[in-house]
Amino acid sequence: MESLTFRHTTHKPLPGSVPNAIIGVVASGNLEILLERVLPPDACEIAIETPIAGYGDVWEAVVADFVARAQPGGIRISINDGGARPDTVSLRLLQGARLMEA
Amino acid sequence: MTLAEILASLFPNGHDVTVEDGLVSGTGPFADGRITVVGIDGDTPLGVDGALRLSRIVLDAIRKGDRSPILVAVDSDSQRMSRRDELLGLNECLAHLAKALLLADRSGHPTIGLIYGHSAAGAFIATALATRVLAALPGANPSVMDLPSVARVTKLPLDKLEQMAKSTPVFAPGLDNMVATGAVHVVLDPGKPLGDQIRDLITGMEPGDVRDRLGAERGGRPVARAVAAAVIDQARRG
Amino acid sequence: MTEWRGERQARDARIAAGRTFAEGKVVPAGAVVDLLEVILRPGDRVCLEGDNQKQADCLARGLSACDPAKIHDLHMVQSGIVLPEHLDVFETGIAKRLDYSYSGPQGARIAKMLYGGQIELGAVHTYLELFARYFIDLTPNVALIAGVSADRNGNLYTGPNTEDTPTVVEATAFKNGVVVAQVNQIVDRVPRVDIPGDRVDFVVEADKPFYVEPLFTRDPAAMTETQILIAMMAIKGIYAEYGIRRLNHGIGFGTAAIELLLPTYGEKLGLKGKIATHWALNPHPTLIPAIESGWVKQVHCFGSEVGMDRYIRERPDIFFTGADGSLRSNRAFCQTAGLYACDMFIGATLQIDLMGHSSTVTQSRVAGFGGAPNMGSDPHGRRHPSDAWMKAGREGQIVGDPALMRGRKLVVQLVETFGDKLVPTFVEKLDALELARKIGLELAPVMIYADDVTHIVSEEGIANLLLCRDADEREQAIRGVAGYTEVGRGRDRAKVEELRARGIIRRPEDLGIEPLDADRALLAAKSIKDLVHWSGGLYEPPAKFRNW
Amino acid sequence: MAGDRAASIDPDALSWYEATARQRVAALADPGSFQEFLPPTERRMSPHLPLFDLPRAFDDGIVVGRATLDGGPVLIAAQEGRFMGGAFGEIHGGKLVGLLRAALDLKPKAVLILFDTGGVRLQEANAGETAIAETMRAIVEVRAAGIPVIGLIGGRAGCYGGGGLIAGTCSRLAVSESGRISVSGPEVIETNKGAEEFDSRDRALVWRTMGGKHRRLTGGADAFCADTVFAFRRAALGLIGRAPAFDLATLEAEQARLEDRIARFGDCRDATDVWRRLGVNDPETVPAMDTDAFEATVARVREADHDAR
Repeated sequence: MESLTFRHTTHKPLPGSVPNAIIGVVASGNLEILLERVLPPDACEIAIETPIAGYGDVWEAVVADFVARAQPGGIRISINDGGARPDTVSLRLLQGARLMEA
Repeated sequence: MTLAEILASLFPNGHDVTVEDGLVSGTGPFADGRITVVGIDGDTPLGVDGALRLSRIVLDAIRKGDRSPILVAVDSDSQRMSRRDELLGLNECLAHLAKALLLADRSGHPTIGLIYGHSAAGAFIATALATRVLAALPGANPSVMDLPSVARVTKLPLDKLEQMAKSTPVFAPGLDNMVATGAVHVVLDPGKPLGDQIRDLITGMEPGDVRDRLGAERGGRPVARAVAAAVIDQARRG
Repeated sequence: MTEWRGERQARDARIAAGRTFAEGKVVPAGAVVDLLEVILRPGDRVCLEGDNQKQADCLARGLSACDPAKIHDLHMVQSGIVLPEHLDVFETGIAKRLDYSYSGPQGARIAKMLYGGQIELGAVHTYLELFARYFIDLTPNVALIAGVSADRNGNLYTGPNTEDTPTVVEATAFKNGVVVAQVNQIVDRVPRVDIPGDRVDFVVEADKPFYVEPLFTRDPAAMTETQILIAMMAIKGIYAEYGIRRLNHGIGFGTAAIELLLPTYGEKLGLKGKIATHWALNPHPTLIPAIESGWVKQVHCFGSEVGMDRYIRERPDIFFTGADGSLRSNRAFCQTAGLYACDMFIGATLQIDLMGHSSTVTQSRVAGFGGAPNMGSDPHGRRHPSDAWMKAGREGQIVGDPALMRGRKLVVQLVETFGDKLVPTFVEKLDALELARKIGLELAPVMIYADDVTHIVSEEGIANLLLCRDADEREQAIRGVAGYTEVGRGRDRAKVEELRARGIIRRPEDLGIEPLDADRALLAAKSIKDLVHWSGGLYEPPAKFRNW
Repeated sequence: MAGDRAASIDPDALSWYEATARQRVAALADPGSFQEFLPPTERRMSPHLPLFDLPRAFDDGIVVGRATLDGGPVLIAAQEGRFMGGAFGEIHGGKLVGLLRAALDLKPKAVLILFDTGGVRLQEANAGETAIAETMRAIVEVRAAGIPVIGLIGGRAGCYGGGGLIAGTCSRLAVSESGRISVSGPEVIETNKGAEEFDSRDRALVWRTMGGKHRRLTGGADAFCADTVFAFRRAALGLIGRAPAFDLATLEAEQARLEDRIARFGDCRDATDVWRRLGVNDPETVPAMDTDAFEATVARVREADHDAR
C-alpha cells in the first residue's frame, strides 16, 4: 500500500454546511472518498491509500485539477483506493463535493 | 485421541454411543444422570441428511426437559459440497442444527463442544461453534480453509502465507489460532480423565458469549470485542 | 498440347478417393480423418472455416488428427484462428504457412509461434482483403466449412450464422476445389438452401453441434459512469451534429452504452428518426431497446449472436431473414456495406499514438484485425453524397477547388484514457511497432491509420481531427483528450485551450453535458434481464450471462 | 452522514442489486431516519488487511445503525457486497454482533440484516468464522426476546458460506430473483468436486439451485421481492408482523419441514424436478416468470409459507 497526502490552499470555502459525506465503494477499479468539513476555510487536505504504487504524479495532477475546479476549502478528503482509474477518481471527487454542498 | 479413546476415558463404566455413517450418537453416564453425545467422526462432511439426524437427537433431548448436558464431539470435514445438498437447502439444515444446539443451551442443557480432529467451515459453525463451551484435544485441527487454498484465492505465494501464519493467528488454520481467537475456550489434557475436565467446564460456564473477550485477551482477535462494545455504547447513547 | 483441365482432373481424383468413405456425399463423423487424408495433398491451400463466431470444429479436430507423414506443409487461408486445433496443425507440421485475419483467443499463442518460426506468415489481413485474395491468388484447394443442416445432395442450411461460408464456397467450388461441410444434422429437406448442393462435395454429420462464441453480448450491468459519459458526448457531439443515420458500431462497451442511451438520452435530445436508423451490425443484444422503441429501421449482419435467433425471427422488418424466417448474415456483403454504405464507423481501440494511429496489438498478442480496418477507413471509391459525409468533407478540405470537394467518412475512436490495470490508451509509440520488429513483420499491425481517423472521444472530451490544420495541432488535440496519461499530462495547455476555443477540442461542458449526470439510470437496460424484458422474452441469453 | 445519492433517488426505481449498502439503507428506512453507529468518520478499519497489501474500507464493508420503518424503531445492518465480497472480517463481524447485542437493550421492532456476502474473509478467516458463530447465537437471543430478525437478500454477492447459515437463523427472509442463498458457492463445489457435479459457468443452473425463486418456492425464504428497494421495504414491513417465535415448537416444526423436504425431493437432480413435485405445472417457465406471475405460482405452493423457521 502506498500513502499519499496533498495539501492545497483554496480561494474560498466549499459552499454548503454538510459536515461530512462518503461516496463510492472500495472495489476493483473503484474507490471510496470520505469528505469532512474540519479544516480552516481556505485549506484542503487529501490523503490517499492506494494498493497501486508509483502513480503519485497522476494523483497529484488529478487532485490539483479537482481543487482548482471545486475549491473545496475547509474539507479534509480521505480516499481508500481500490485501483480506480484517474477519470473515476475525478468523478467521485466531484460527486463527493456535490454531496457536501447539498 | 480417537473417538473410542475419548469415549473410554469419558465413560469407564460403558456407554451406548455408536457411530453410523460418520454420525455419532448415544448417551453415557455422567454425574448423577446421563450425558447425550452427538457428533461427527472420521473427517466426514456434513450434509443435509446428517445435519437433520443430529438435530433430531438434540431436539429429542430438549423435549425430555431433564437439562442433561450435551456433548458435541467433532472430527469432521467441512460441509458436504454438492449440488444435491445446496438444492435441498443445506444452509437451512446446518442453521437448524445450530439453532437446536443454541436452544438446548437456552433450555438449560449445558452444551460442550469437543473437537478432537478436523473441522471446517459450515460443519464447524453448525456443530462445535454452536455450543456454549468449545474444548479441544491436542492434535485437533480446526480450519476455515487450508493454506494452499488460501494461497489460490488470495493469489499470494504459499511460502509467504506460511511465514505470515506464524505471526498472524487471525487467518491461519490450526488449533492454536482458533484458541487465540477465542473460538476454542480450552485445550484439555488427554492424560487426565476427560469426564472430570468436562464437569469442570460445565461448572465454570459463564453467561453470555465470552468468545470475543477471550479473543481480545489472547490476542487472536484484537479488536472485535471493542468494536462490538462501541456499537452497543453508541446505540445506548441514541 | 497444353493441358487445360489438369486442376479439374485432380479435383475429380480427390473426390473419387473420398467417395470410398462416403455414402453418396455423406461421410460418418468417425471417418473424417480417413476422408481428409485422401482428399488433401501436401502443400494444399486449405480454408478451415474459422469465422468470427462459428467454427468448423469437428473438421478442425479431424485435420489435426491426420498423419503428418501423409498430410503436411498445408497453407492455411482462413479468416479466424480461434480454436486450439487451428494452431496445433502448425506444431505437428500438418500446416506450414498461414494467411488470416483475426485470432482473438489465440492471439498470445500465435505470437509465440510466429516468433518461434513454427508458422510461416503470409499476412494478417482484414476480412475483405482475405476474401478478395481467395479469388486472386489464395484460392483454396480444399474448403472445410460448417453448416446447421444438409440434405443428402449437399444442399446446405447455414442458419443465422452464415458468415463467411458463401464466400469460401464460391472461391473453392468454382475453381476446381473440394468442399467438405460439417453439419449438425442431416435432414430430408433443409429449411432454406444457403449453399446449393452442387457446390458441396462431402457432408459430415458432426459428433456435436458446431461451436459458436457469443462475441457481441455486452452485459449492461458492467457499464460504468465513464462509459456513459463518453456515450453521451458521442451522441450529442457527433451523431447529432453530423446527423449520422447509416453506421457501424464496434463491439466494445462504449458503443454498447451508446446503443442503450438512444431510447433515453437520445430521445430526450429529440434525435429519434434523425440518427442511427440504418446499420451494418451484428445483432447486438444491447440494440434491442432502440429497436423496440422504434429507432432502428434496418440492420444487416455479419453474423448472428447466440440467443438472438428467436428475436430476429420475430422482427423481419428490421433484419434480413430468409423464407424460413431465420437470419441471413453474410460477412463479405456486410463488410462491404460497412465500408461503402455507412457514414460512420465508431469503435474502441487499445492504443492510440500522438498522430492518431491505433492498434489492438499489445506486446505479446497478435489479435489480428477482423473487419475494423475495412469499416474504419475512408473509402476513396465512394461516389454518393450524404449530409454527414459532405459535412465531414467540408471540415477536412483545406485546399483545392471546393467544386471538386468530396466527402469523408467519419471514423471515430471511442476510448477511455486508461484501460484495465491502469494501462494508458494514449502512448507515444504503439506496441505494434515493437512487435513487428520482434517477429519480423514487414508491415506493422496498425488497425486504423491516422489519416482515416476523424474524431477521438474520451471521457475528457472530443477531439475533431478533421479541423486540425497541421501535425502539431493534431498532436495537441490528441493530448488534449488524453486525460491523465503521460501523453495527456504532456500537453501544451495554452495550445489545448486555443484548440478548445476553435471547437477542435470539446469538453463535456462545451457540449452542455454535466459529467455528474452520467448515471447508470440513463441506461435503457441495466442488466441482461432487462434486455430480455425489452425483447418480450424473445432474447434468450447464453447461460453465462444470466443471473436468474 | 450524507450517504450516496440514495436520498435523492426514488426507492421505487432504485435497484436493490445495483445499490450500494449505504444507498439501500438510506432508501429502505424512513427518509432521513437512519443514524449510523461507528460511521466512516471513526475509521474503524481492518487491522489485518494491510498485511496482505489490500485496501481497507472506512466501515469495513458493513453499515450498522438505527432507523425507523413506517415510524417504528428498527436496527439495521447492511453488508457491502462489493468490498471484499461482503465477507466477514473481524471488525465487520464485530459490528454486526454488537448491533444484535444492542437490540437486547433497545428492544426495537425488528433487526434488519441486509445480507450481501460471500462468507468468511479469508485474510481474517478465524475472526470471521468466530464472528459468524457469535452472530448466530446473538440472533437466537434477540429472537428469544421476541424481537424479529429479518434478512433481506438480493445483492451481487448473494448470501454464501456462513452468511447462508446466519440467514437460516433469522426469523424471516425476503429474497429477490437475483438473490442467492447457499453454503458452498458454485465455484467452490466445482473446484472441489468437478464440473460434472456443478458447472459454475452455467448461470441458469446456479440460479435454479440457489436463487431467490427456488428458495421462495421451497420455503427457504418467506417473501419474494421485485428488485427495488421499495419492494424490499414493503416485504420487510410485512414480515416483521408475522415472525415465528424461537422455541421448541418452532424448531420441532422446522425439523419436520426439513425432513419432509428431503424425503420428498431428496432424489431430485434439478430444481425443476422439485418444482414439478411441488405442483408447479410448467416448471421450465419459472426462471422466466415476472414477479406477478411468480407470486401467483407461489400462492399455489403449500410448502412456500410456514412458521417453521
